[in-house]
Amino acid sequence: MIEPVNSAAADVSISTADFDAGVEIEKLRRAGVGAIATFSGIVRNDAETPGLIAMTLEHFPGMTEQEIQSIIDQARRRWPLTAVKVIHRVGRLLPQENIVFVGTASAHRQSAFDSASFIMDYLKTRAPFWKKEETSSGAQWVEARETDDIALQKWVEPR
Amino acid sequence: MIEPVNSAAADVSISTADFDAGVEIEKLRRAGVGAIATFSGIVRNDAETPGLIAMTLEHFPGMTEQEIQSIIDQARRRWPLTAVKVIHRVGRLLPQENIVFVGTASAHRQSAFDSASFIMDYLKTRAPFWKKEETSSGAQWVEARETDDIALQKWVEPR
Amino acid sequence: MNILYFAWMREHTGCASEEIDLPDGVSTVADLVPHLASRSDGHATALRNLKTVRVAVNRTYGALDTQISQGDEVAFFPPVTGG
Amino acid sequence: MNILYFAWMREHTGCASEEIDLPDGVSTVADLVPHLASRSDGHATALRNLKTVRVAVNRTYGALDTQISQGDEVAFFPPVTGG
Repeated sequence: MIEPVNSAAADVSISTADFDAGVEIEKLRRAGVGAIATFSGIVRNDAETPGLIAMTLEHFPGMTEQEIQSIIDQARRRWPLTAVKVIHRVGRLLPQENIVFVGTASAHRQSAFDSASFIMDYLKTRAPFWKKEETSSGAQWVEARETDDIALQKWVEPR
Repeated sequence: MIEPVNSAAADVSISTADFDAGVEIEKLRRAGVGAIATFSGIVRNDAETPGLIAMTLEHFPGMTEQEIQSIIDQARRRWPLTAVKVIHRVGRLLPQENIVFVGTASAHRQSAFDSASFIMDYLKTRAPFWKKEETSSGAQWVEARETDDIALQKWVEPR
Repeated sequence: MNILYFAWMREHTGCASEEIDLPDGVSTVADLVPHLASRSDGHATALRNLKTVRVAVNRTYGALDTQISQGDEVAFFPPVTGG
Repeated sequence: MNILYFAWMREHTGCASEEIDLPDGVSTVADLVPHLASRSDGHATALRNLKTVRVAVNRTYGALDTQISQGDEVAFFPPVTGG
């Protein structure tokens, strides 16, 4: 049976609306600890992906939130985090628009960096999102990259 | 002899004035690449450092800018970075005020994360800044931490 | 039970979601696949290479040998490409 | 030549910066230290443990054996604690 999705899960937000990384950092700052690491993922511009017109992101409502929350829970067990925020946009996005924001607050700078990087690596391989690229020569679904699976290997904990 | 300081070095800013991490991310976003990693260092609050009233930061005008620029130059040689920004405040700062911002923009997420972490690790051990803590029981200079020297070891390139 | 398709699999099947009754003799995802593939040419195309397909049963990642029963939600989708 | 002191070294010496002439026989930072330490009790305190002191000659990190000459700027400071 399908478990109910906790809509009050403030750690995760999936929306067509844009976000303001500065506002999110301000909220993380109120956690009162010394270190905040963030990652912003942005639609590449024309120079990076010639002919790119737009990117459309699809997700699996319910499961996507749950998977991201589970990634955050893993990060919280692994590093001393005071606050975490993950925002992911869906729908049609133009070059240079925001796609994803990950922010972590910790008393320790390395924990902040590592947890943000961990969350991004897992999000890239576990969270159900799919990108379709519109270019001047047509539209096509982006293929998953092997480098994203390889990136996970650094997080395997030594036994 | 002392080399003239390049005051037009827009990569580095040292100032008593506060900064807005959101505005800095906006500027990095205009670099047009897909990945931006940031770090914000903040004065701890009372819960983290009981009795902390303020923190005063001193620097070595001229040398500090030059050392940070040299750290950025090293990062740029090591990772494909489109834009880098380092801001460090000096003077008297209250709990939860911003101290430092490091932001890097790259086409690759791992390069953005690694370069921001590298810059912070080097800044902590090479850039001439000194912190004096004012607490309810008096003022004292913060001592350098061995863990900051240890953090550098991960950046030693294999021969 | 409810079957969901995402991304290019949805485009091939022509539907995001369809209700079916659990066919006789089906107890795993692998058992279910031929029944779904026979529903249309598009379904057959979507499910032709299971190596490039991921499956979630009741919104939890599963595999071809995951047990399923009437009332379950089974989702098929390509490897994820968000972030 | 100009000598600079920072943080607790500045507090001990009581001055951020002082102009001196290169003393006779001084060719390295190490040679210079006893001359500076003799300027006041505070200078002696600031320079008593060179293990906890960093040095920069003309705004570049140096060491006790760094060569110096008249016109150089020599800065003394504790290990850095910014960020």
